[in-house]
Amino acid sequence: MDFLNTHLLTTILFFPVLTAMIVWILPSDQVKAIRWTAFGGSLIAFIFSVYLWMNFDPNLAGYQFEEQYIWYEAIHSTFHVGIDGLSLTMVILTTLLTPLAILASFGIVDRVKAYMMLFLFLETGMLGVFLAADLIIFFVFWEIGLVPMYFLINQWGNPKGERELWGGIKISSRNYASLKFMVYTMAGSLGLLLAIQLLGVLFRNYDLVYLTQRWTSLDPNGTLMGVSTATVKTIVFWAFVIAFALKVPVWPFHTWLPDAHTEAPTAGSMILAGVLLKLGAYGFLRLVLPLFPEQSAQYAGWMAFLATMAIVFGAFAAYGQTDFKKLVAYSSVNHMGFVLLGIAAAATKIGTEDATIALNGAVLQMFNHGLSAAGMFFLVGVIYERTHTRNLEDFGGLFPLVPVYGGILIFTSMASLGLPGLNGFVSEFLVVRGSFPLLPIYTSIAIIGLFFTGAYILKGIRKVLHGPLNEHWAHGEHKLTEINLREIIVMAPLMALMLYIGIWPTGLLDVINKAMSALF
Amino acid sequence: MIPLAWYLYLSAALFSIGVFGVLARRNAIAILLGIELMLNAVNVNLVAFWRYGDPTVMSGQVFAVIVFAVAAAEVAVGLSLVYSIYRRRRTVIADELDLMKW
Amino acid sequence: MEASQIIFILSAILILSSAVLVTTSKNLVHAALWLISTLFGVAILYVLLDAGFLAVVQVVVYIGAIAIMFIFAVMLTRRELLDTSEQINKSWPMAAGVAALLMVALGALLAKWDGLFKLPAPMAEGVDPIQSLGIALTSPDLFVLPFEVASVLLLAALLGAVYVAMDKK
Amino acid sequence: MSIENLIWLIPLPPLLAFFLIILFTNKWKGLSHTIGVSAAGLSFIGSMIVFFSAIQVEHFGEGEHIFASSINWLPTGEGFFKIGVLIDPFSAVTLFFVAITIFMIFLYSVGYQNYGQPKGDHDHMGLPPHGATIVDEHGHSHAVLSVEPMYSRFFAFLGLFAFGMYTLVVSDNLLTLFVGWEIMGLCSYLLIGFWFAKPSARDAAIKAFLTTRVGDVFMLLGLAYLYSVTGTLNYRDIFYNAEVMHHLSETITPIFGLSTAGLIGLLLFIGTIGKSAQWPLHIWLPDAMEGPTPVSAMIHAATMVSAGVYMAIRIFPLLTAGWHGHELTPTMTFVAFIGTFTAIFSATIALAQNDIKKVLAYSTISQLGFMIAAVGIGAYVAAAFHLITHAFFKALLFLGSGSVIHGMEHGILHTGNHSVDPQDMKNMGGLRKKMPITFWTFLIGGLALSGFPVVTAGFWSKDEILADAFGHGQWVVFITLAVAAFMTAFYTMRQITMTFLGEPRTKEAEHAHETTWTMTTPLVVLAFFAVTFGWIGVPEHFPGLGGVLPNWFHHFVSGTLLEHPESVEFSWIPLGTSLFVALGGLTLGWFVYKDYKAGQPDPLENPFGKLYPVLQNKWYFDELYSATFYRLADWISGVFTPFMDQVVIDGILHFFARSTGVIGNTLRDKFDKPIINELIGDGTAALVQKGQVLKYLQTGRVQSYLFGTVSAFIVIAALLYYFF
Repeated sequence: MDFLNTHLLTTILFFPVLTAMIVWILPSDQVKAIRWTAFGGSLIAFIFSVYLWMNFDPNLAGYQFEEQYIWYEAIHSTFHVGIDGLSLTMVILTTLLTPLAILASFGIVDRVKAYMMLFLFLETGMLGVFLAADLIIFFVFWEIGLVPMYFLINQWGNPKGERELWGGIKISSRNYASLKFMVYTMAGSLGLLLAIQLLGVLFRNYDLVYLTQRWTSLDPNGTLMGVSTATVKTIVFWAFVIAFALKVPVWPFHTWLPDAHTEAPTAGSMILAGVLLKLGAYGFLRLVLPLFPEQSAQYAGWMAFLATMAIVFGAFAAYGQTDFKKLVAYSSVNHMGFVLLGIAAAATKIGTEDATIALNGAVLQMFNHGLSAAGMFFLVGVIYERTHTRNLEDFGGLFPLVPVYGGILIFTSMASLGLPGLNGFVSEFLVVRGSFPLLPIYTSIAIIGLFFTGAYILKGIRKVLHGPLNEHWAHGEHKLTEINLREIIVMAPLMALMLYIGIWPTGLLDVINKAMSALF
Repeated sequence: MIPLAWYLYLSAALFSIGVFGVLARRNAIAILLGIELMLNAVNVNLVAFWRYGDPTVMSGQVFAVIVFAVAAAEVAVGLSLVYSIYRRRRTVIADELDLMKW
Repeated sequence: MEASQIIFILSAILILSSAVLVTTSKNLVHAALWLISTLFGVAILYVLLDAGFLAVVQVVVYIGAIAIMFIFAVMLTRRELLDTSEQINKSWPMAAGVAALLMVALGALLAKWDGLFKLPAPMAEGVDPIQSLGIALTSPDLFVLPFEVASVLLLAALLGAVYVAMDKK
Repeated sequence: MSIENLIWLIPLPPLLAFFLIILFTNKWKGLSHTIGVSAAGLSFIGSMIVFFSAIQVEHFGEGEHIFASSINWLPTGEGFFKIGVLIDPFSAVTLFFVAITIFMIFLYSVGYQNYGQPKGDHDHMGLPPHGATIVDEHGHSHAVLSVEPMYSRFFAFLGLFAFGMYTLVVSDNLLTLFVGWEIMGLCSYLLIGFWFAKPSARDAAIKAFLTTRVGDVFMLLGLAYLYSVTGTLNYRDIFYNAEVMHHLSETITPIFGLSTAGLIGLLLFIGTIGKSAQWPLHIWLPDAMEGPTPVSAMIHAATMVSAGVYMAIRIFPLLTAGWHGHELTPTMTFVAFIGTFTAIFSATIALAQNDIKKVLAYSTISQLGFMIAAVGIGAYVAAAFHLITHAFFKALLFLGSGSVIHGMEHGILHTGNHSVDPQDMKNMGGLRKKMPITFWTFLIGGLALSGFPVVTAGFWSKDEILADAFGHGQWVVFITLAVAAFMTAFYTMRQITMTFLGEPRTKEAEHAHETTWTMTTPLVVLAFFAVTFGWIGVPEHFPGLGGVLPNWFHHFVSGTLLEHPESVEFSWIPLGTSLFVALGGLTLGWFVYKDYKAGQPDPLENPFGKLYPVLQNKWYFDELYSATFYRLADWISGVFTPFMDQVVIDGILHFFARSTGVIGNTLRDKFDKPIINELIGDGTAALVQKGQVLKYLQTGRVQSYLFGTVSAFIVIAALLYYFF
């Protein structure tokens, strides 16, 4: 136990890799053993993070459970990991969703071993970003998370579908989607890496706490390498913002998202929406706001504009889809817009009560969207697995055939819609409450998006569950089967959390609130 | 009293003979015999240095013991490889086992 | 000439002549038997060096097990028990040259070292080398890890040997 | 147990019932309704205890004389957002009627959903039951009503609904009110779309949810605004706090020059417009009649839509901030206009409807308009009074109409002619003999709705609104409402006459049948309140009766706020007006429709001329919205956004991809191939030749490699030794 207490973060961080190694030595044809090992390993990582949650003291400011090891002395980078209320929330989300996603992918039969190993590496990559307290480590894990996702989409994605590009070139859509995802993110990473290097070169150190202190206390009228500090800061600020905005994704950088989601396997979409999108928002909270308070305040209006566009157009686009999965994918754009709106609003006046409320809302919205988006993608996957179609026009009136599935779908949809009593409402309210006094116009426009959130959610339910029964699914070989026990087990913890956070968000919010108060 | 030099020269000679055996014999088993000679030469060296250095520090002897273990392992695997090759190719002549040439 | 020096010279002659025969005798069974003789000579050296335990191990493990295994292997891989074909390859002069060169080089190297004619220190009173060896091999501060690794190596070799030599139909 | 703890518990039994039924007892119909009804009963008992404790407290509502308790909920920086329960006079009386009506709905639903009847022959989940065939001991087969296939689910939804309503009533702040508000929104969606396989029901459900959501998003904005200005959403901390209210009404916002209070009030009031189906967001309520007939209809008449008015009364201080009893503030003018216009507007539509439930639906909108208008002219006690009396008699009317429809369905099953619409009043007539209990209770409800003088509750409450309008000098409101009240009396009588009086116009009506006790008991109970509840609010100066009974309601409810409104001076003009419109409307209605025969055109068609189809088509509002808002939304989502994403953004992206490809290909074709390859050549041929020779070093023999190794070792060691 002593070892565990002193090395808890690295244990959580590398447990998935260890599990992946065990999976690696299992024979490829022992599919069952591979699945259960991967599931068990990620579950143990979750148990560790629950233990972390229990031992975490929200009242302390700054990092806890810190570990620091010599890593890359030549450039003064150390392997420094630590956790505060913000990263704790995200770590819990990641370690919770990964076992569920693995359980959700028990239906995968093709190259199970490679699939599971990629998944576990993905978990480590994501956890690393949340735990890193050193910029180089942050960047390394940021990129590590990218690779498995690329292969998951590219190899296990929807095998059907072709996409015609310019000049009649045709490529399979999963290739297109994965490449788009990769290129988009790499484009952002480029600026991110350069910006990180600039900081590192300036201060001969990559430690986040140290850097924040030094960087923010620079003389604003001085010069850096012959250029005025303010200009340098602005450039670095935008490098960070674009990298994270691509990942969130913020309008107009969002077009990779629907493609990637539609082509990814179900569990891939769950993780993509549930955790990967949070990396961008986390970057804003962890790096952009603390490092660039003045620039953030200066450009908050632009960020809020983009966020509002994401909310409004995300909602409209979702409403216009006929593909169930694309509808849910666009809903992510819409929901993540609220996260960015909260962040932008908070940036205008960091440290005020309104800003703290907006940030609380934004972080909680990140967590909530993780739950509901993962749930929605899974449910889309459940029905896709049975019908092999995602076209909303092909469904209709399925509720009598699958009452349990229908109930779960309505429940999850309502959480996504932001029904009071379920989790989405609390965070959306906090964002709106925090943002309104700071950015009244943008908040008011964003509210219109909230209305259309309702519209597209109901459209989904209407087309799938309600209306006259499509007889095609009622009889014979196409007969739609009810959601099975394993799938219910995937949904059960998500639904329980949605309800719990909706009714009693105090516990989680308390941690977030204290972290936000301490951080800003 | 025997000076250290005797042991060292003896072991050098034994080692060289072993090298010759390894390089010159055609039979794979004989090559392994040569290796055994070399290993023994090393062991003599180790033990001699132990005795003529500080006999309270047991590293020399421990090394020798480990060389025993390595020798045993090497012989076991080596001979089984030889046997396995023999079963397939009906030969143990090293020169004939040249599938890996250009 | 002390008695120990005489014993040393006798055993050195035994070792070297048997070793030469190991590398040259046409009959492999003979070569293996000559190996035993070499090993026996080395065991005598161990006694002279006050390493009794190693001497015993040399006899028991090397002669009793390894050398016997060679004889088995030789017999398993012979089409006729008396193979009269050439046992030394054509490029043996070059091999001999290299071996001689190596001997010269080692000799030259040794000749330049000052500690060459050092005499052994007397064994400390009340210290049992066998006991010390045992402690050294099992103490966590000393060599228990290499010792355990060696045992794993032996196990792996055992499995590997069985696997490689197994007749897979 | 203290009263405060009891209040916390009131909303819980229905919620528990919801989860129990959904998760466990879904298969057992009897068990499910037992759980549902007893949960409603428990909440009912709790509410009654709270209500009667409240009315025994002297000066209830003033200062600390309330029941309140709260806990921390959302951490907000340094502090906490608290949620809690509060019973003040207004919520006490609301709790009273809510508890009774909800309990009655639960009981009524047992009968309405045909508990105890056999399973239908062709019934499917998601469609109304079609009836079953049974064979009696003589070998005759009968068509009888069949039980609802989703019977248990219905009670679960009702439970959740009750939870939402109770939460809304007992909460002490606008946020939990909003929670209850939205949960009811969900339930109305689920209940209107209960028979989701019918496209009309499905679309009506979505329409209801989205239309009310228009109001809700503005309300949410108002909540955020109010919360950020005052730092709290607690009723007592804002509305019962003169300092806060003063601050709110003194600060001016840039929008239309409204005060902060006025603007927030307006935003919140838009929520009311949505929820209480006021013009222009009224369109969802008539469609909501697609739900299981009486129950969801009555929810949308008696309880849920009341929530909008409930909130309008709650935020009364905001709406009237800066008002000193004379000139209406801009916000109040807006509220009064919406209410008054809605009252008359939907009354005109109700004149021309033939569906028994649609008439009631429009009358509901109209009556809610009365209440909103009362709030708008500053008479919130009158609004609260009408809210409660209306809840009782409108619940009664809806349940009565459900009973009528049930009776008609019985007749349809008897004749087997399924083309007859059981809800169309043209097919009815003469039902008073077939369904006496339903008739008498419906008559009481109808008279209460029309404001039949003195005996019915509706008279007293409507009279109070008219008196207030008159007393405050709001002539436009007064006259418009009087005309609306006249129409109300007229169409109510039209409905009663067409349904119950005269002779049966179809065979089905002849074979209609009185319904079971679970349905008629609620009718009787509600009829009792529809009469007696008015007697607790008789104005003090009313000729003859005034002062005999104290005006208890006014006294009690005016304790809700800091300033106690004075009762208006008595005047004969409003009293005379209300007597005239009620009696005149009723009489005219009876005369016009008493001789209505099957197959005739409606007697109003001729005098109204071209206006009649306009009324029948609800002034074409649905069509107007389809042509504007829906099409705009469809265009943005279906044309504009895809264009934006796929053509503009992806276009830029593909342009970059293409350019990269072009640059790469150009470099290869124009530089690599002609220049590098030609000038420098492959450079590999020589390497290949040397490799051909050198490859013989690779003998494949172990010993030659070893030989090389040892030789190299010796040479390197020697070199190292001698040179370094």
